[in-house]
Amino acid sequence: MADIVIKSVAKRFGSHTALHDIDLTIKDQEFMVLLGASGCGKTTLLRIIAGLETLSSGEVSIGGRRVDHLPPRERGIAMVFQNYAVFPHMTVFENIAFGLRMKKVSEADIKDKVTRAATLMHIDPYLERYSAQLSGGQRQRVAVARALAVEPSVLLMDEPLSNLDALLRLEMRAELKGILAESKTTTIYVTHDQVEAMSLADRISVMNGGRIVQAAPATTVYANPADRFVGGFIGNPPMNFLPAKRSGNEAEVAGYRLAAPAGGGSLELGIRPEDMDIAEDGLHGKVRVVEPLGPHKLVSVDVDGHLLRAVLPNEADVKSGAAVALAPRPGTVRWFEAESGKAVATSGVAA
Amino acid sequence: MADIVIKSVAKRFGSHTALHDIDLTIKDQEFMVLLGASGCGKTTLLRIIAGLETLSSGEVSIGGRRVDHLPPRERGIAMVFQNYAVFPHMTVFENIAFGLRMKKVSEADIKDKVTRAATLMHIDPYLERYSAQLSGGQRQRVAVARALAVEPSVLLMDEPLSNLDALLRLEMRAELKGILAESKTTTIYVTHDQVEAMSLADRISVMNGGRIVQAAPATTVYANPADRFVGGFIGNPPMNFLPAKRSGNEAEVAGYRLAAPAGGGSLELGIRPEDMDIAEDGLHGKVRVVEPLGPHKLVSVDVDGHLLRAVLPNEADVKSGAAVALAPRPGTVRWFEAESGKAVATSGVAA
Amino acid sequence: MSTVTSSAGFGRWPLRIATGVLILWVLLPIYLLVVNTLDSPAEVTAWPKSFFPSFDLESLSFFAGYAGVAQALVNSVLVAVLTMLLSIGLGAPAGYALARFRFKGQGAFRLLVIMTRAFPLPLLALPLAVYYIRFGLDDSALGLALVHTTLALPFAVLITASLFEGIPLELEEAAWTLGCTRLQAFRKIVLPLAVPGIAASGVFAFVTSWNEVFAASVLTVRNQTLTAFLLTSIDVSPLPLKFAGAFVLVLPALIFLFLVRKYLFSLWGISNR
Amino acid sequence: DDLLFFSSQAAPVEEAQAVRDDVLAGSGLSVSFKSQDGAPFMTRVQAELEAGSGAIGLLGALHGQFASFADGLTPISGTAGTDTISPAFMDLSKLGMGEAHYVPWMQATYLMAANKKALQYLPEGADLNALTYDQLAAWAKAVNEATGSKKLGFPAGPKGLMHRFFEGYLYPSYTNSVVTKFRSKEAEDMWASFKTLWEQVNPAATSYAFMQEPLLTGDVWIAWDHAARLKQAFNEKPDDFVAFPVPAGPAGRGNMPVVAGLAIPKTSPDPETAKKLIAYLLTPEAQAATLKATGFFPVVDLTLPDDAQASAKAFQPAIAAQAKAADGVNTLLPTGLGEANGKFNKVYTDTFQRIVLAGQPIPDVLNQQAQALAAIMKQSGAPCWAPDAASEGACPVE
Amino acid sequence: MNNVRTLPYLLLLPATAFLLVFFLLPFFGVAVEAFTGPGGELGFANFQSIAFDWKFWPAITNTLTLTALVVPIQLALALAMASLVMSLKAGRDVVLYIFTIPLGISDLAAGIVWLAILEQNGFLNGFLHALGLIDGPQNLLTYNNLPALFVAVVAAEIWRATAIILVILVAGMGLIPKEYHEAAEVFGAGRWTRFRKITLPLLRPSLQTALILRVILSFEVFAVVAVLAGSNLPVLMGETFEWQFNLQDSKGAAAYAMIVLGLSIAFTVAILWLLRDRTKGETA
Ligand SMILES: Nc1ncnc2c1ncn2[C@@H]1O[C@H](COP(=O)(O)OP(=O)(O)OP(=O)(O)O)[C@@H](O)[C@H]1O
Ligand SMILES: Nc1ncnc2c1ncn2[C@@H]1O[C@H](COP(=O)(O)OP(=O)(O)OP(=O)(O)O)[C@@H](O)[C@H]1O
Ligand SMILES: [Mg+2]
Ligand SMILES: [Mg+2]
Repeated sequence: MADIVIKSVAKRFGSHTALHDIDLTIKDQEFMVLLGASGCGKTTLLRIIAGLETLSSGEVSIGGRRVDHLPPRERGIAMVFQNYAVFPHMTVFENIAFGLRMKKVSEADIKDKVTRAATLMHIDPYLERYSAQLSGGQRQRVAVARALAVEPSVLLMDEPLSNLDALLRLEMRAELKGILAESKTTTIYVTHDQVEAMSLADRISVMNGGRIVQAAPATTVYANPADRFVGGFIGNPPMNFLPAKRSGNEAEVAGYRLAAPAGGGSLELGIRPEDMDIAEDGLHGKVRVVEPLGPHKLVSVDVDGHLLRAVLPNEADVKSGAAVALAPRPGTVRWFEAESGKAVATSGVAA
Repeated sequence: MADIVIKSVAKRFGSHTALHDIDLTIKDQEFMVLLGASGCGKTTLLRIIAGLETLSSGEVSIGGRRVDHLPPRERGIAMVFQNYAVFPHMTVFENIAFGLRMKKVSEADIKDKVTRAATLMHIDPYLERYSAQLSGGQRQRVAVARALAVEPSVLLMDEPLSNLDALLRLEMRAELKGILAESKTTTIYVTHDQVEAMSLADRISVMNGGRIVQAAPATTVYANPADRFVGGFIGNPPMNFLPAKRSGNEAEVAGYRLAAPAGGGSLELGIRPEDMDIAEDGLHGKVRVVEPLGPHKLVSVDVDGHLLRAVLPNEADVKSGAAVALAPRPGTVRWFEAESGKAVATSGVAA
Repeated sequence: MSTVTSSAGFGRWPLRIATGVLILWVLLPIYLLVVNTLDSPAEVTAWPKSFFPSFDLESLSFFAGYAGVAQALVNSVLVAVLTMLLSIGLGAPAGYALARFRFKGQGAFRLLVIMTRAFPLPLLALPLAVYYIRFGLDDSALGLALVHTTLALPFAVLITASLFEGIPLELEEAAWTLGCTRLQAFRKIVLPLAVPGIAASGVFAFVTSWNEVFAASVLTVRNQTLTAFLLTSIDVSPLPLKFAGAFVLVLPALIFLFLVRKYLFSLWGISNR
Repeated sequence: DDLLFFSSQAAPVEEAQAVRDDVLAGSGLSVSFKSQDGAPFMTRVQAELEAGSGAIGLLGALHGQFASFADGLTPISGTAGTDTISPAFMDLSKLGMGEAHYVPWMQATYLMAANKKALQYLPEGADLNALTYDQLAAWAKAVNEATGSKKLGFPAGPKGLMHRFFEGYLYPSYTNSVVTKFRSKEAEDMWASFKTLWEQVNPAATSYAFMQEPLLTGDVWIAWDHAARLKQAFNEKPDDFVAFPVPAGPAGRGNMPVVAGLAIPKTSPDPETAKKLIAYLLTPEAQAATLKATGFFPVVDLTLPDDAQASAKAFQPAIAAQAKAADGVNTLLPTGLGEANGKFNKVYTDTFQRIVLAGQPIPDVLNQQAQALAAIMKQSGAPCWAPDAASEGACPVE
Repeated sequence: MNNVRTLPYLLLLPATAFLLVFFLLPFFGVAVEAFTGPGGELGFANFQSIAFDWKFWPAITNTLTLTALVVPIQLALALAMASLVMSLKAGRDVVLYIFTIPLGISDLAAGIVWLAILEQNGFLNGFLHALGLIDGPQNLLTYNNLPALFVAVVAAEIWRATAIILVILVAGMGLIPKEYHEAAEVFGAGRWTRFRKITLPLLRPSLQTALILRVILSFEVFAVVAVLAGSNLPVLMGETFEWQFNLQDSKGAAAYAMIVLGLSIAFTVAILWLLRDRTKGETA
């Protein structure tokens, strides 16, 4: 059992508050991905869980045991540091073996486990090298291998694959997911790669300015963002937001009428770029830029002075400067309160 | 004029050869993206251009002038280091101002330019902080701002946005592209993010094992990879490869017949995951895994014992374990020599 | 940044006790020196000794009135500061070369440095004094500082070399790409980061010069340093004056140490990424 | 420039200051007095002589120190004021050459001092002014038994003058010789009895430089040392201590006066002023002031001034008794040894350390050290000096 | 880069030129003298003559013994002090200052201070007396109590000269990025293990320097020994002085100096080898 319970944790650096009152529970064996803008406090949160940073207030428990006064080594965790922290005076082998030696694993087992972790991370050819002789991505993989090798009950990873090429990343990601599921490790994984987040996460926690704004399964976060921030943050390109004029059960957006939730206050419409098709009627606008995205193209449209981005098939017939109408696919429209930015519940799907 | 000409450059680290005989020309004001697997020599190449690493052999010229014996400062370059190298004893402001001070820019101009670069990188609130008080992504942005501020004629960037979240990255990328075009900077940009590569690059150079395998515009690299490696490396998920049996002008792949280039030797078929549709006839196989990818789903199909990945719309009706047939869209099939991996010219489009 | 919380509850006390014990170990002898200095001559030789000074200033005031003490103090400071500047100025570049380059002759240079420090200086005093008299360097602060620099330079070279090794090359490289010459990068990046090491070698140079007796008493006659002035004769002086003299000598050095103490700490933990 | 008067004497800070304030101030000359301890002093002088030019105008040093750079000194016979100096001293100042090379400046001798508390333990029949070494031993033993600690002291530390004790006091007292009878039967007996005596010596003696300190602290109650190195005890606690003549051995009461002199190095920038200063320093007023400042006695006849220091008053009778003792064996400072002076001293201290401290067998040590001594004498070619009978050529070691 | 080959030499030039003039030149004269016998013949006559002296071997063994006793203790103590200082949060510059105070004290003065403590009626005896442990002054520093003399010298040396190592180590520790400690901590290393596996190896350059300098200085130990142990503990440097100034035999002194030098170099080479950098592979 290695569930992690974080209760009203706050962290201040002098006058700057990096974490506000965080409440978060990560279930045993769960794979939790932490997403958030640069500087929002992800690393700080990991470091607090690891015991590398003192809490300003709050509690942290792992496996039902209060740990906020335990040193890192007694918390049963391993961590991949954002900046690797590969020991420069040890070979790759010794780096990976480090945690195992601390656990007094037998020499034979160490050899075994190190080789396995290194092979998994494709760094087995470099076992005798020192960190200074490795490329950035190779160093990063050493850091991951070192954390995997100890088979911790809780694994904290801070952007562990950020310096790897897409192909390798895809592979590593799959292997990580497999091995961590197998070893029943509770994982917190910081990434800025949303595809990675989606494909790895049991749940995603989205952080914003030192707060957790949504913690839910990937599809929920994607399809039903809890607020504008999440919608705007997740998805690449992000969700589009357009101001709506409400009138009863309907709302009008740039001259286009849609069904809308009842209630007061002004609304904003949220629509993902890939949820629109070219149609006769829809959100009318003028195409500004067309960018190739490999399999698709990204079209930026000026709708009533607001930027609307759509991902369209390569075949779609759009030209810079031309007029276009984009119709949301059914069920893909989300509504947000204009003031608070909070999502408004639609058609039974709660945020 | 700041074109960069690299002539048969090689670099050996002891017995390990990091770069083999690189030939590459980057045109004045071109935005060249360097792509390649982790450890393939990207950083090494940048460092050689910057003058931080001695050549084992070859020549480097910038703006028509041999520079391989010039110290870095006389090459008119600026560089963003893969691991930032933000000066720990200077504030963010001083870090960004550093290059300007070296150029004896007036104090007023420095303030101006630093503020502009910092604002561009969204780190203007942190100008008085020291590196130790910044998050990883913030540090990275300081490194970028520092390089931008000097307005170099050649800018070398080693994964400059790797630690930023998608949203910020998107924004930074656009701003970078704009500002670099405006200032007519010749840029070499290392990234492992292919979307970034595609959207930024005038041309992409793909490296593999210390060699440059293809240097061409993004669409060419994507659509007509020079060899299997490029096809497999670029695209996420990558191009699928399936062995083909040639018979005259046709080839048979897992029972499916397609037109094929004439000639001897065995062939392999290459097809991008997003270039297939579910159809009656096509590559027949059994669905193994279906993974959600936000707007799409990634379907892994077992075709005759080979893995075939397809990106299908979320609505597509595929279930794990079911049989499926995937038909390549017209004109999307590429052919490769099975032995050498080299692309075979098809329908007039040369690699 | 803060480290482990656990030490707050548990590990803190042993730490404090250890600090206390070590402080006592260092300060007690100094305190006793002060007691002896501030005791009257009779009390210095009394049995059993009191552990508290009687604040008798007789011995101290002797030095205050001792002809030439002030001038000697000035000379000492001058020589020590010159020594410090010379040894850092000559030593830091050499230390940098040792730390950053692999080149032929490195071993030979290291050997030369070690030899300089390992060779008993008093034997060189005679030949040096002969040169000095011939070349007019005799009896000058600079001349003495040059000799003291031979003592301090090895420290400066080796200490700075070992610290430069700990400063990531990459920071320098970044500076180069931003338009620095090697010298500028050294001055603006390496030097500030190596301040503790530079300070350490400065401290050594200063106290080495400050405390050096032999060369000082041979190479200066009129412009003697405080140490040469007091220390050569101190061990043949009466006990109370011995203590007071030792104290008079120690005091300026302690003030100097106090002034430079904060430079001995690196203010920024270097992190690579 | 003022005249630089460079001296190995009056090195203790207080003495140097007193020389400046009380002696030199009256000269009317502009003099800068610098005192420097032995090793740097010698090095400095040698350097100036070797370089052929220098800053030092006038030298003040011990006879033995002048001996090691006699070549560098200006012959000085006929300097004003020397006529009042005892011919024995003037003879010494020739440094084995035909002409005087320095002017005797001040003299001193070694004597005994005791804490008055020790007097009650004097063995019966012992006269403090005519002690023998056996009585000294008995006395020290009695003190030891009474107080439980060894309270006899000698300056046997690295900076102490212990070698003079052997050269000027112990050997003459037992063998009536310094060099020739170095390994005689008498010498063996002497060492044996000294070894016994040493059992009463405070074991810290091997660190003592100046006996005035252990006397003042009470670590030592009975001590032998140079007068100048005893005086502080008397000045500080005049009522606690008595001074008395050195003991006598079977051959008499050895006694070695010490002389310090003034010399003008050949490199002196201003020999004329130096000569004037010498003349001044030999005046009775200057000599009296010097006594007060340094504890060294004048080389000219003089009655003690009334304001003389307590130590001077205490020492004078003891010194006089010592000098005029019926059984006195007057011993000269080693002469003619030149640079071998130090090695000569080392023979005696080594012998002492080996026999007494390290407990090595007396005859073996004496044999070995005698060879060393003979080699030194042969190398320097120094003829015998009192109390050894004059020799043709190098003084022989029997 | 074109000047990379010459640059190191340029950097070394001032220091080398300086040492050439102010050390090597006079040194050369002394070295020649060491190997020139009394009659002007080349050879080892001077070494024979000093080796013949009965204090020669004691001087060597005493010097080596003192070094062997003092340096390891100092190293351990300095490491402990440095770690302590680094782990302090408040007031660490004050504590560091206090720890470095002995640095400002010359060896002779240090000897005097310790003599005042250890001598017969010194503070230690006074303290023991005040506690009622002894009746009167006990003499500790006597020629017939060699172990006590050693202990006294070792204590004084440790007190006096640990700060030298400390300051070098503190400066070195300041350069170790804290993330390595954090990583080690996360992977289960306790304080001691972190110290052994992270601090020590990363401190290697500073340790090397501190050790070399300290060993060399320890071979030159003299004044403290002279004050505390008088003539009972001959040491190499003391004998060098003795021969040069008291015995007026500069050839013998030169020979002693060459021995000090030889020992220093031998130990330096050994330390360099023991603490060599193993992480630098074959780089360009
Ligand atoms: N000093 C060195 N000694 C030996 N090999 C080295 C050294 N520096 C780099 N290498 C090797 O050279 C190859 C190229 O390294 P480089 O840093 O250029 O890779 P990269 O393409 O930047 O990789 P990444 O994307 O992981 O940063 C790597 O395999 C690396 O292990
Ligand atoms: N020592 C410090 N002093 C002051 N502010 C700090 C300190 N350390 C971190 N911060 C601030 O706290 C905030 C959170 O930092 P943290 O490193 O947790 O961000 P992050 O979410 O990991 O960002 P990134 O994705 O860029 O790594 C940042 O705004 C950062 O500037
Ligand atoms: Mg972070
Ligand atoms: Mg790289």
